[in-house]
Amino acid sequence: MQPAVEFQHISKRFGAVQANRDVSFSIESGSIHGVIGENGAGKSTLMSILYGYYQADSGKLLINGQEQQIRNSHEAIVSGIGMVHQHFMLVENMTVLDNVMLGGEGGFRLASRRKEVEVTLRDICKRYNLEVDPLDKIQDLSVGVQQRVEILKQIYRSANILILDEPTAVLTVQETASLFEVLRLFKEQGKTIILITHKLQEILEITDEVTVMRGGTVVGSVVTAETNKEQLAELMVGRPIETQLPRAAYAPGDTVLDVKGLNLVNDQQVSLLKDLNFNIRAGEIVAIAGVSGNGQSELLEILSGMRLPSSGSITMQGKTLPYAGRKDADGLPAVYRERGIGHVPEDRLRDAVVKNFSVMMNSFLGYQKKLGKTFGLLDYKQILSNCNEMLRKFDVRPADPHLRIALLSGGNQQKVVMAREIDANPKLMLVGQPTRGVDIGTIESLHARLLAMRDAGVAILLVSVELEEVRALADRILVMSSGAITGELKVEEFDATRIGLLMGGLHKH
Amino acid sequence: MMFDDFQFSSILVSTIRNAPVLMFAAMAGLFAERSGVVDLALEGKMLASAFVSAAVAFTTQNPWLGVLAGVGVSVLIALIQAFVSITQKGNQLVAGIAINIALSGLTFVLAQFFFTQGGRTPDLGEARLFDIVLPGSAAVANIPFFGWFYTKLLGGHSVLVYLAFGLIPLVHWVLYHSRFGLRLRAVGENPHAADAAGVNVERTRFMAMICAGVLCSFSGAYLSIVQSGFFLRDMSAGNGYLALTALVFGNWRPLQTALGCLMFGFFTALQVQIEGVVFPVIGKVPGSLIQMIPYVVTVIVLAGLMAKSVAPKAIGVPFVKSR
Amino acid sequence: ADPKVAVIYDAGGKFDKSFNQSASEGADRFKKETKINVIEVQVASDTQAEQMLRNLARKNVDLIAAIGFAQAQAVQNIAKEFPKTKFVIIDGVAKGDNVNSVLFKEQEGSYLVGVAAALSSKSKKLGFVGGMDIPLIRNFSCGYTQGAKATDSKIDVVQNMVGTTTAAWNDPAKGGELARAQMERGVDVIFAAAGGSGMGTLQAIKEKGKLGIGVDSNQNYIHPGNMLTSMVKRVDQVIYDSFMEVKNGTWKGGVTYKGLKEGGVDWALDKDNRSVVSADVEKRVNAAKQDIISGKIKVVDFRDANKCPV
Amino acid sequence: MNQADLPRWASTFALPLLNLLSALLVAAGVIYLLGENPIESLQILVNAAVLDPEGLGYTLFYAATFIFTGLSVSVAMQAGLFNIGSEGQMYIGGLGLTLLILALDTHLPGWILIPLAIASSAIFGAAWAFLPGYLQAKRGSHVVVTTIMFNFIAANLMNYLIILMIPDGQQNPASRLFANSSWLPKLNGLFPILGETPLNISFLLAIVALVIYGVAVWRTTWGYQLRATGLNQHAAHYAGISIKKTIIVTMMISGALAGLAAVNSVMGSTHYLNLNFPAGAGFIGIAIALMGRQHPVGIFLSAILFGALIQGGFDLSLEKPNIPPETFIFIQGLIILFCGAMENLYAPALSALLKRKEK
Ligand SMILES: Nc1ncnc2c1ncn2[C@@H]1O[C@H](COP(=O)(O)OP(=O)(O)OP(=O)(O)O)[C@@H](O)[C@H]1O
Ligand SMILES: Nc1ncnc2c1ncn2[C@@H]1O[C@H](COP(=O)(O)OP(=O)(O)OP(=O)(O)O)[C@@H](O)[C@H]1O
Ligand SMILES: [Mg+2]
Ligand SMILES: [Mg+2]
Repeated sequence: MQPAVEFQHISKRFGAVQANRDVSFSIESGSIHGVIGENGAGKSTLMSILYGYYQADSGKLLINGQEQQIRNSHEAIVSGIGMVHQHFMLVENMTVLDNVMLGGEGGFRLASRRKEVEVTLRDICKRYNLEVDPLDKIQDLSVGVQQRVEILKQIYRSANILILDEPTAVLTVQETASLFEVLRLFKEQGKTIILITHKLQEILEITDEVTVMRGGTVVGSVVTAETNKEQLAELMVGRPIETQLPRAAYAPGDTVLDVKGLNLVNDQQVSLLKDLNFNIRAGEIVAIAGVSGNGQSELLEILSGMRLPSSGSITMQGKTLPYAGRKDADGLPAVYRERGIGHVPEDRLRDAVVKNFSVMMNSFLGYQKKLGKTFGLLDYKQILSNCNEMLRKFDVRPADPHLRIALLSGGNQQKVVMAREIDANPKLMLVGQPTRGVDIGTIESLHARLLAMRDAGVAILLVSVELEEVRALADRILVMSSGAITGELKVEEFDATRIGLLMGGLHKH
Repeated sequence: MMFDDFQFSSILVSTIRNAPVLMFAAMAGLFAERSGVVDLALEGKMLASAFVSAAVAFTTQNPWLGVLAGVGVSVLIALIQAFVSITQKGNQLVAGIAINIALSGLTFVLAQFFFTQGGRTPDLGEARLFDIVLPGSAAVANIPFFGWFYTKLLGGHSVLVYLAFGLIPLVHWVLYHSRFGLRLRAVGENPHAADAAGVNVERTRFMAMICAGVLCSFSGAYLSIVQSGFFLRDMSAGNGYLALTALVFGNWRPLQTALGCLMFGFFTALQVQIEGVVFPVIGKVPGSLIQMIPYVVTVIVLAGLMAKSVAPKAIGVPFVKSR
Repeated sequence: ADPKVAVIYDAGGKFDKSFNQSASEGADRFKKETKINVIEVQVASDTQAEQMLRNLARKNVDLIAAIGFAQAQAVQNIAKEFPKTKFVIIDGVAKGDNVNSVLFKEQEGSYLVGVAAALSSKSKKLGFVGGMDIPLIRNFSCGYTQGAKATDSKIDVVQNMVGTTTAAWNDPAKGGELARAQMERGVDVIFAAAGGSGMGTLQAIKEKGKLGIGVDSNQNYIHPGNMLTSMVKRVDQVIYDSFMEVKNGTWKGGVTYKGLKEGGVDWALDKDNRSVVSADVEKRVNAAKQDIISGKIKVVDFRDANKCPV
Repeated sequence: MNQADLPRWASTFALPLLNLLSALLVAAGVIYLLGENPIESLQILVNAAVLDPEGLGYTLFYAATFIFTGLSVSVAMQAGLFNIGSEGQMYIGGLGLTLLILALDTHLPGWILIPLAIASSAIFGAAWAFLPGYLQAKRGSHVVVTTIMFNFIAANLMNYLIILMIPDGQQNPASRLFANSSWLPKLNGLFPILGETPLNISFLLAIVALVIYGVAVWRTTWGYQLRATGLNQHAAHYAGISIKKTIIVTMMISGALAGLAAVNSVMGSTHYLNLNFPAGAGFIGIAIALMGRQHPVGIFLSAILFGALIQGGFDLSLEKPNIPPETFIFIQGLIILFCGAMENLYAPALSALLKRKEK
């Protein structure tokens, strides 16, 4: 049988970066094909070329055996290619229905078609077991549901070749499982699926074949059934990966953070956080596990001073953190940072970096007032050497302090943020989804950093939806559901099933 | 007492006459801005079409040809603006301001060159657009209230006035119930999503700019061949900026934006009436202070009632397929 | 040898349908009759006025006529710097023996058109549309009101200004809108003293078949049949006379007031408004004119105390 | 394809120059159509604006005002605020210095009066910008709209106030002439070659302001916070920067700079306050900020360019009556369009050309 997609000698360059170099491989029709590789390996670029978003500098694309020029997404769609992007491509202030119709409206007047499409969508949802209301607005939906909308779009358009770029990065275990159900159904229908992910477990679970990329080139294609995690990891990173990182014995010190009776009610009078009580001691990592959207983000925002709680007390090393009497949190994060709180936020592109600043200018964001100055002026020489030091320590690639940070891959941006926060020597470190979208090599090094901090006596609050990560790092685990803590367990008692139930809010302790 | 003597009636009629200039321009801005292109050049397009409409209407002695020519030139400028802001990915604010400045100069130079009347076109005389008299006006003119309502409020306006009001539901429909409107909004909100869905972002924005050009031209034509009967340098007198204000005020939605335009029209009418009136206690308020009213009211309304207006998310950002 | 003469228009420009335009008409007449060239320039700001005055004075221009009060201070500065050059300033006062400051008694001409308006109005409601709210324009409206009220004390005068920036002189749409609003309130005669905006006013008046009054130059020709009259301010005459005086060597400095008596202001009666002005109106307006000239009627100058008596 | 591919000399000098030439080419076409010789016209223009020392003096005089309004718009832009209100703020700044001078010019010597008056213009300008800034920060009211409104309000207010200031017996809606003590020292004392121009120490003040601006924005923590706020408010908030304070303070600084723009013409040239003295300088400031890319050198060069256009165009229209002064308004617009918004027009061609040479 003919391969569904064949890449022949594809090369693509962005300025100084060679994102794809002479990439050639093919994807069997009706198979699920995994693509893995480090951050910046060129996976997304290659897929964007297939989807017509970028044009290859050289090389050929064969779809179902025919050479094809795909100059834009419209042409890709016409060729039966669908893509679910790393960042969702949804218009937030429009309904699911309108998002699905967009680009394939079928006529100038929408009114009559809207009814038809709505019926079709409800039907699809039933068939594929996807829970989505076509009349909901995207901005009101959780990430998981938004993901379903992306899938729904592709089903509606009956894409035959479906590209999924890190679809599971933001999904829970259950959501991932149901996504895979849908993908298997697709495969049964003879559709071809290309899946990019950083989670090797998933590759092994669902793909038929896997292609590994490094530095823009293909370093190998293997049949999934004939490989294992360790081999894939080594192919990817070029060296063996430690799965069990060394850590000192659990010996927590004084209480660093003490949270009592914390509540948050939003403008719509919805209670987002309900009477939270917990503490974190020096030298321990407390992880908050839970399905995203259950209050973890809000908790991190409050503890970092980015948002005001409605009531409750936060005590840091015996002194309360001020928030009372304020109308809003404008400028508050500076006060909290001053008290020794470091923060690696969940949404790094939105909150943690200024995209149009260079890496160097981002290397002190939040600590701008603490910089050494000569005659009241910023000392760029010192900033630069400090930044170079960070880049070196954290192996940021490329290690160019003058590059716009937006041009770094996600994993490398994350390293810069982490480096900056660690460099400030915080007493308490708040870390949200530190390895979302990050390759395993980098995950290893970021985890090692966090553990080293813990061993050095820093109190760490980790928010993660990855149970693997929680297990690898945490000393204690708090499970959150609907804004409340539904359970606490030590890492020795780790039990995925029990945690899953707690995350569903089923067990009260 | 005849209703006609009641001053409020005159304020209402005056409001209806004042609003179309702003309404056309604001709707033009709505198309451009909902598609993600900031349109600071309303003023310039208005001025250009005011000049060309008047010049052509005068030369051919046909107002309709004037309107048509105005549409042509306004669309041409919109296309230049689109080329700069969309194709060249230039700074949209700069492009807008540059176009305004350039046309303020060019319309004068051309008017002077062709007509040598100091940057003015000759009086259009019969070549102006006539006011529509509704059938049976004469018969009902003397019936209290209804006569006024039928002949003055409903009737007695130029075609362009009816067009302006007719545009409100039309624009609403196009924006929310047509394929073009859906693509337009998508492109202005999240062009990357629209692109991924197979919509040609640049083409959609270009089409939006053409719509903006067409609509804005009516604003200029209304100024020169309906309201004034000739073109005069800089006769747009800041109305393009005021229209943008109405657009922000109306949260980039057709109905609310039209309301904003009517509000400006109303306050202008009101201010005309209270100039020179002796108020109890304060006495006569100086004219220059009365002229402030619409602006002060706008600020108060913006600050108080509708604090947060939400602009289309991608507004002002050229679409670049990159990080 | 022929004298070198120049006119400097202010920001309104040569074609402002107001005093600049009137001045240019005077210059044209001088050019045509004497075949002597007149340098004509326009300045956009007070700084440029000074620059241009100095520039021309250096080029040994004999007489420089500066149009508009905005140039008064600049003329005073440059007149001091170039005592041999002669200057005329219109609508403003500048000190110096080599300066002739020409002021018009707009109130007197306006009084006459006020009388004509009061007599011609059926509704007994008159309108006034001014460009900007400045004392000069107030003086027009004040004289107009005095004339109207003196004719019929029950007359109402509604007054509106177009705006507060220089854009107010170029906003015919607003000028027209003000007229329409006034007419809807019953006004049937409107005096437009608003430069280019006034064109919009007169246009609106014509549409409604009411009467308008022009300003500065004789504007009766604009809408014959709908123009009651015009309040002419003979800037053209002053410019023409000044140039001729320089040519003939009779030019003198000082402050000159140009009222009805001096022929500096007047009302206009010609073929275009003949049909509109009845014999009675003509008689009574001319009677008022005689009374003002003879001193029997004193028209208050608004600018004396920044106050209008009526 | 994009500028980053080009060597620095090409993107900072060659491209702007090509764009300027394109604008002039279009302008030349229009001048030709008006029946004049474009080359000769350009010669006259350059002569009058740059080569003639006195003309140069005027060019620099106008540029001084534009530098301040350009800075005013630029500093707001750094914080992501589009201040269209510089015109009104400049107007009110003029009011500030005038009130102070009218009250004190008969009592105080110049060396006290002048600094006080300058400070007063800045304070008034800042105060006028405070409310739009405050409303943006606290109520989210669009600063673009409120500043446009404040321009109108300022014009109305000034119209009302200036009429109250007219001295007895005067026609001109302007204040009385200031006493000599408040007149800014002219620079032609230092450089006699410049002749009788109003060029005064506020030009030097403008240069100082440019330097302070450059240092403050790129070399201080404050500037860093300003730019972070302008580029990403979420990240700025995360970084502990008070967005509201930044917005309000920036708007006030922007207003103060616009207010200072009044010093040049009112205290340096006319020596009285008159109606409409800003004459659009606030709006030209927008063009200058955009064209100069909010960079001190760019602002300086753009301000000089606009000053030269005004001065050269003024002289040219005197010598060539067929070219009305309004032609230069058109040319200004063209230059802004080509240099400010089409910076990439020639980038692909230039980069292709350079590549070919390399091979
Ligand atoms: N538009 C662009 N402009 C400049 N450089 C780019 C652009 N897009 C990608 N790159 C660079 O190209 C390289 C490949 O990026 P790409 O996004 O394809 O990597 P990836 O394998 O998808 O990484 P990740 O796992 O982080 O998603 C990276 O070095 C990236 O910085
Ligand atoms: N990619 C696009 N971006 C913007 N407008 C488009 C695009 N494709 C088509 N249009 C416009 O949509 C209209 C119909 O074109 P076309 O048939 O290609 O669209 P379609 O997506 O196939 O829609 P339909 O479902 O009606 O067939 C035309 O007016 C065309 O200009
Ligand atoms: Mg990727
Ligand atoms: Mg089709």
